[in-house]
Amino acid sequence: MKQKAPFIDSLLGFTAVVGLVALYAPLIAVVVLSFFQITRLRGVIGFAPFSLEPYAALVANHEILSALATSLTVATIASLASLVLALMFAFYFVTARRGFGLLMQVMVFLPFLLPPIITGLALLIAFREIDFSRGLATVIIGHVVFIVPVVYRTVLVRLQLLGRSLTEASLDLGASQTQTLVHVILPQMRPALISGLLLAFAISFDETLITLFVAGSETTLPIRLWAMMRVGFVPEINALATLILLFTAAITVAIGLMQRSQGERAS
Amino acid sequence: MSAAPTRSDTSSCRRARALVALRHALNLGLPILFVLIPILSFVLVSFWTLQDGQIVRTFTLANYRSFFTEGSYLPVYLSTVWLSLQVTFVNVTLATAIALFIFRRTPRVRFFILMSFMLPLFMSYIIKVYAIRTILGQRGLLNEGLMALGLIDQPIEVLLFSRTAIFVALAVIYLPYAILPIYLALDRIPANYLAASADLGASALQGLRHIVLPLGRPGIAAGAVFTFILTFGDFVTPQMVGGTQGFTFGRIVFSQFGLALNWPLGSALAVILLATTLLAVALAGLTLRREHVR
Amino acid sequence: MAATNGPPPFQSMCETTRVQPLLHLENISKRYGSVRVLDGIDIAVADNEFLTILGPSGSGKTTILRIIGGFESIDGGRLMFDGRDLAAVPINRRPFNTVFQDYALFHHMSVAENIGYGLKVRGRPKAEIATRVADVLETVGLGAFGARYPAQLSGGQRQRVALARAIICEPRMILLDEPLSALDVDLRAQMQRFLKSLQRRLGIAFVFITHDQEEAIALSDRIVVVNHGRIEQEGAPEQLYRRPRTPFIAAFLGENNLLSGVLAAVDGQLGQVDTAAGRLVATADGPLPALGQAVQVAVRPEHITLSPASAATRDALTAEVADIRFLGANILIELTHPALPDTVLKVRRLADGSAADFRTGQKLNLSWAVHDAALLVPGG
Amino acid sequence: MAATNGPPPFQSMCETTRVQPLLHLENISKRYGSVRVLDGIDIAVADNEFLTILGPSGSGKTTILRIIGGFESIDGGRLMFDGRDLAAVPINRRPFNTVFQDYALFHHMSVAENIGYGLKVRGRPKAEIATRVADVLETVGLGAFGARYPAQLSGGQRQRVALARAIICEPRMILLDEPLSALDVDLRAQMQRFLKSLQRRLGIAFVFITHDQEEAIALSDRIVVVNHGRIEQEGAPEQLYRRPRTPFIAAFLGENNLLSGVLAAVDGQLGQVDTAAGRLVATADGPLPALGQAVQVAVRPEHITLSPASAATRDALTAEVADIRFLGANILIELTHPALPDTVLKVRRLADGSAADFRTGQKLNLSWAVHDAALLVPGG
Amino acid sequence: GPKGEVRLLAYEGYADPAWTEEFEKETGITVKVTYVGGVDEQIAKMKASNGKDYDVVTVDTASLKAFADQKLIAPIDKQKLTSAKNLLPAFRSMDNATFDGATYGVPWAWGSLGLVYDKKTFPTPPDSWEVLWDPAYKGKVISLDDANNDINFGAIVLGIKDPFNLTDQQMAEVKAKLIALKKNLLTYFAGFDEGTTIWSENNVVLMFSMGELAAINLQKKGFDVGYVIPKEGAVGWLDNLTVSAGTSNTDAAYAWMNFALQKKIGADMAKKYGYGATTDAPQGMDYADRLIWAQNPENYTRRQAVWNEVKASE
Ligand SMILES: Nc1ncnc2c1ncn2[C@@H]1O[C@H](COP(=O)(O)OP(=O)(O)OP(=O)(O)O)[C@@H](O)[C@H]1O
Ligand SMILES: Nc1ncnc2c1ncn2[C@@H]1O[C@H](COP(=O)(O)OP(=O)(O)OP(=O)(O)O)[C@@H](O)[C@H]1O
Ligand SMILES: NCCCCNCCCN
Ligand SMILES: [Mg+2]
Ligand SMILES: [Mg+2]
Repeated sequence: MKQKAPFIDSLLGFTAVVGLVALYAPLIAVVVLSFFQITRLRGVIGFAPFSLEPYAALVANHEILSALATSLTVATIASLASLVLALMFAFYFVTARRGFGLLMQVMVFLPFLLPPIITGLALLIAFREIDFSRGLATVIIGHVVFIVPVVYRTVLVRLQLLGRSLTEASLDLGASQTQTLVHVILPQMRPALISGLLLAFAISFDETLITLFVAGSETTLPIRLWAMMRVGFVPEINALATLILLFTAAITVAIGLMQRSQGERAS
Repeated sequence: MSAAPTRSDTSSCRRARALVALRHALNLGLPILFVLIPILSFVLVSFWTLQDGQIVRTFTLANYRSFFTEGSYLPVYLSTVWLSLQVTFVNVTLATAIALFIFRRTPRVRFFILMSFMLPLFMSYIIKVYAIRTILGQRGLLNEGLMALGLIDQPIEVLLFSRTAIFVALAVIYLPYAILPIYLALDRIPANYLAASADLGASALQGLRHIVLPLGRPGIAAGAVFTFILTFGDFVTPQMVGGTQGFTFGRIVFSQFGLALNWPLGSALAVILLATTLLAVALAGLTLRREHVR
Repeated sequence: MAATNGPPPFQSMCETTRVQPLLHLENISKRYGSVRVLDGIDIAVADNEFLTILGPSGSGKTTILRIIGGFESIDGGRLMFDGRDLAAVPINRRPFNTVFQDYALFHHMSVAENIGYGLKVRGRPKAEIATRVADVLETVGLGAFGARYPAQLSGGQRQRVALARAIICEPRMILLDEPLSALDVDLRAQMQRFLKSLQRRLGIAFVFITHDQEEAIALSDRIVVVNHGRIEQEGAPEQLYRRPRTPFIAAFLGENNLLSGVLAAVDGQLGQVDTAAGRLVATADGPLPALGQAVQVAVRPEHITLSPASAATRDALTAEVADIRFLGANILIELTHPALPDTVLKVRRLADGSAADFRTGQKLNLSWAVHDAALLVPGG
Repeated sequence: MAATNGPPPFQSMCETTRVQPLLHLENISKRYGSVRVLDGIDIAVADNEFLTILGPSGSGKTTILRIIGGFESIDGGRLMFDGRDLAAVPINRRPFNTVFQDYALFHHMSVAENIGYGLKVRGRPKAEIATRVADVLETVGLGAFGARYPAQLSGGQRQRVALARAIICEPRMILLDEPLSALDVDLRAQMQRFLKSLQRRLGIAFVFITHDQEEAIALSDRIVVVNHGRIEQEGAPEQLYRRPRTPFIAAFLGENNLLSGVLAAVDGQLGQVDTAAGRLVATADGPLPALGQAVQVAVRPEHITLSPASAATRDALTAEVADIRFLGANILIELTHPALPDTVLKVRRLADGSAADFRTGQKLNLSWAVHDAALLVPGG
Repeated sequence: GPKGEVRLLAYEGYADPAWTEEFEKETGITVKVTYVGGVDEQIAKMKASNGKDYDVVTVDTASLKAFADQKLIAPIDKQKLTSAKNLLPAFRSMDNATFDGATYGVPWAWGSLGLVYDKKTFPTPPDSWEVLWDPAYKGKVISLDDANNDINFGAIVLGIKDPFNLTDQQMAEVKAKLIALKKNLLTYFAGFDEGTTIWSENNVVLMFSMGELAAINLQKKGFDVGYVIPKEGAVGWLDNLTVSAGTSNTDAAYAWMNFALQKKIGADMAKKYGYGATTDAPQGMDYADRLIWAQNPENYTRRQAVWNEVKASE
């Protein structure tokens, strides 16, 4: 049922189109520029003919590729670790005494309620005070601290929605706590786990402001991009950004289709 | 309740107790170690001072005093708060309209529309800011395009390096963060509510006002908080597109940790930043107080 | 009461209401994709009438109600209210209200705000809303609950709020979609009584949906039985119960003993049916089928008389008591007949001590009045 | 059947089962915070018994079941199974299984996987699981449904899966928490029959929870009625129905006419009660209260005989027919008595044509056998 | 040779992939580069671990003392610096990098913060920085954003003799001058690329630049621009290779420095990035004598505060 409201709908539609145009303009610019580089002959704007040069250059640019590799490593480890921690915290919240649970929750949420600069600085100062040298580990810790709240939230909502009854049914049928976790709870939470993981990965992959503080000699992709502002953005950046965008779009569509078919089966 | 415990009972009892202790240690210990202590340690630093380039570890409120009395801190702080509030207001309004737009589509296409609004999050933030600048410049793609089309004959100059530009850039970058929570809140509205509202004589607009928006309020509040926090803390975007207007509070905080090496003052300013965002969270929480959950 | 004051059996109420129906669904059909869910539905609702649409799950009841309410479009037919075509009337302008199955109470509004919503969106002044809400709250027996929120009410109380919300704008008709199915047994009985008395007090039409035949019988002036998107039969409760026209109706409304056989001879409205247990006489309600056709004889458990097996009477079956089930106010005697291996014959008695003599294993004669045996045509 | 083969009325089944109960709840009590929700609950369940715990909403039924299942701790008392204290036995080691009210089917597993789960976690080989699942699917009549997912089943089918899952490990007892309350009327009747026959076939004990007294009566060997966390009365269904000890039981199981009065005279188990409508004689089941005390007389609607008002008999009331309600198999005649303004007297008759003579407005004499009038002490 | 890893904290252009690959092949030492955008960031990174994260750090002469005072870098062991012989005579003394008898840095690359101008607007190169303040060019001027160098710049424009040790009075004058400039600016920029990108996408005609590279890049893009050191002079900067106080592989650090100080590397850097090399006479950079070589300023903290006030001013 949808109540007809042509005026409201056209207003909302207009806003949505404006929103989409605004959101996609930078993306489209990047994609287009990855194929047609801008030229400015004596200040006059123009476009070079279609070329895949930036893509070829990207394949040869070991610096960027190694930064990309670091970013992928960090994002993979950080998102998996965040998932495990978020699960642990969520179980704690639903089972431990309320006071303890709330205390944990406030602390876990804090970094997400703070501008990243604060989290970055806090970790920077703390690592320095305990003389913990910075490296991949500190970057991952920084990311995990920032990501866990997001994943925790997703996982907790799902866990609370699950209620006790499936767990109790499993125990009642003779399963141990571990069997219950593996066979019942985790599978039931799969959509939440997947979306939590993706979100975590995406945030970590693009995290700049915390990483800036906690990265030692490690260079993630955003940090590399940040440094490039000093001397020059090479065209292969546009190529890389385009590839990442295509990749994430494909994953999104795949997940959408997967969840839809699951939803049809499960609801 | 049962008879005297046997030996195996006590040892398994001990193991169970150890497990419980471990659980508390992990669940409370990790956040304390990696969140609480870092934040507290920099709150602590904010009460120290810098003298002759060296940190003096005695308690003082001097840094906080500086914030209120010295030079530019307070005005910049206030103008940054104001800027963030403006972006928050505009973005939440836009995001609410967009979330409503998605909400009024048929269920099977909603996910994809929502995702198309989320996809821009996956492109690097720095690349996006760069691209925005390429578009908005005096000889940027937008001006050149409009001139090529003959729509204007002079480039529009305020597009970039102005408060307007900061506004537009922050709005574009953070819009998805507001859309998501608002849409998720709308998505939880039972389908029947709108049918009931219409049945009782309400127009679509009245249904929107009395049912959809009130029930979307938690999402709207969450979207507002996210937007405020992210824009308030962002010190890169304003600098890159704001021209001489792009000096924000985050930038001041950041500058204390560079050559100025004034960590204590930087920490104090950061604590003020922190307090502001916590205040925003608390205010949002307060507006939800009256919420009646089902 | 319908049972005593209603129109005489054998005459369809449709005749009466067609004169000036309040609401008239004319030959409505509806498809979802390629599936036809409603097919030629024709229902007339009279002013003040308590009309029930009864049918099994998936038969299309909710779809009918949603079409009336305007929540669903139609693919054929017409919808008239008070002589006016409703096609162009949007939901919020239709002059009747709905009580939803899950109540659809607005959880962010208090009870009073929920009830006053219809007036508020019509722009009535606050003072008027307050008085009328207070009135309606009294009507549904929730005087003191205005300030509460739906989450703070029990199921039955929520039900009343939904009702109050639907009647406050004084519609000439309200639509109710299985409003009682979420309530537990005791509450349901209580709310049934309340609904019925409310309808009488308000003097407006109720279009009520249920799949519970007991509920339908207890409440309705008239019942329309829907099956597979078509109207199977309609009439006063007693008429449907006593004079089912199809085996479906016979089995769906109350319990029945259905015996299959072949029509062997005809005498006026009476038919002689050869069943595995012998020849039975049954009364047809309408034209009789051809001789030799497969038919069924339906006899209600409460219409069967039991007597010691020695007595030999016409139309009597001899069967053995298999089980005696105590149901509280009634006792159900289940009997088996050697020639009917798949059938349990059921006989109902009041648990007033009169059935105390029966014992399992006992052989008894079953008999009934000829007019209590209905001759039905399967699939007819 | 309980009604015919069960122990004679007036003798508690407890005597029988206390010899060797399968499950014994001894003096269980339970608090939530400062609220005491169970108080001295003592229930013995015999092998093979169909025991129902019946009570109104909030009376503590689920809490009892959850305590047996191990999902809830107790604050006092003991829980014995087969002579063994269950205190130290964790949920997954308890030798019985539960059918949850909302089924709690794992929706990410197929029907077969759901049913086989108990065997899988016990590490049984795949082949064995497959055969046993197939067997149990046959038992519950879902042979062809193994590969489906719960979402693709109807309510009744889900119910069967939950049952199958609970019985596959061959427990000596299963616990069922209102398993039928989510089903619609027809399905419920069908599943009641199925449950009862299943219990007989398996020969295991069923502890069944419901708030539906009709269901309890139809299914149980024995009913324990719980109210406000205490046991109000227990016994075979017919015994409880016929011999309620308190007004609560009298009103909760089936319909009753309750007339208040004062005990005026006593003669053996018979008491003479002065009510607003005159002096009535009733039979007490247990010690009689003191003279002059407030008591109630309970008479079942089906135990009342109606006769033309001219005949004057002992214990007869004269009342006027207010309404005749057709209920399908039964007819309910509602009468009013000038001295009992707040009471509607109900009389139940089989709808077999014998009540066809009654008319609203008619004056009738009500009479009943003395042993059908129960003398009850309010709050007793 | 020494094996392991050398970690560089460097500006863009100081660790070209061609060099690092050659170095890795030659020595077997892996190179790991962390790029920074400015001194602020650099000192923040060093300070956070007292240098433990890096082995070789490029520090400009003006900041060397701050690094040394904070004990973030270690004195150079000249014995190990076998390539020092490649340095031009002017740089060989390393006096600028020497405090209390210890030398902390080896000169490696130099440049100036000159004026970039649009040749169409200015057929003859502007001869004074004052052109930036000319209201005729309001909104067409951009300036580097760097607390220390902006103040140096302001002092130079005002003709202050010692731009690195300003009195309060002088500081106030500089601040006022910079605030006045701000009113004429389109924007500040933070790096080479930012400067040239902003130039190419907007109608800019004058830039207080980050160096020669700005002009070179613009010319490459087809802009007709010139680079000039106006009559007041300009800040000259000199970046030094230094050894981190926290290094865990001193040998690798020296191996990199010796490798980097080869003439062919310097030439390659000059060609690719337009920096002046310290191992070869720079072509076209004939104004070294007019540069005012940056020195350690009187008080960084104060300069940062002043600069913040400039940027915060209305
Ligand atoms: N949106 C839909 N799309 C496709 N089929 C539908 C849709 N809604 C209902 N149906 C189908 O139409 C038929 C009638 O549905 P309807 O809800 O009217 O039944 P009902 O009689 O109200 O059943 P119940 O007693 O279970 O509520 C069903 O077979 C149902 O599956
Ligand atoms: N976790 C709890 N905390 C506090 N009170 C509780 C809790 N669980 C149950 N109660 C209370 O205990 C009492 C008994 O609850 P229980 O669920 O056993 O009732 P029930 O007889 O099963 O009712 P129903 O028929 O409604 O299911 C109720 O008053 C309930 O409010
Ligand atoms: N792709 C994940 C979103 C990254 C968000 N970056 C936010 C920067 C905050 N200032
Ligand atoms: Mg329906
Ligand atoms: Mg319960």
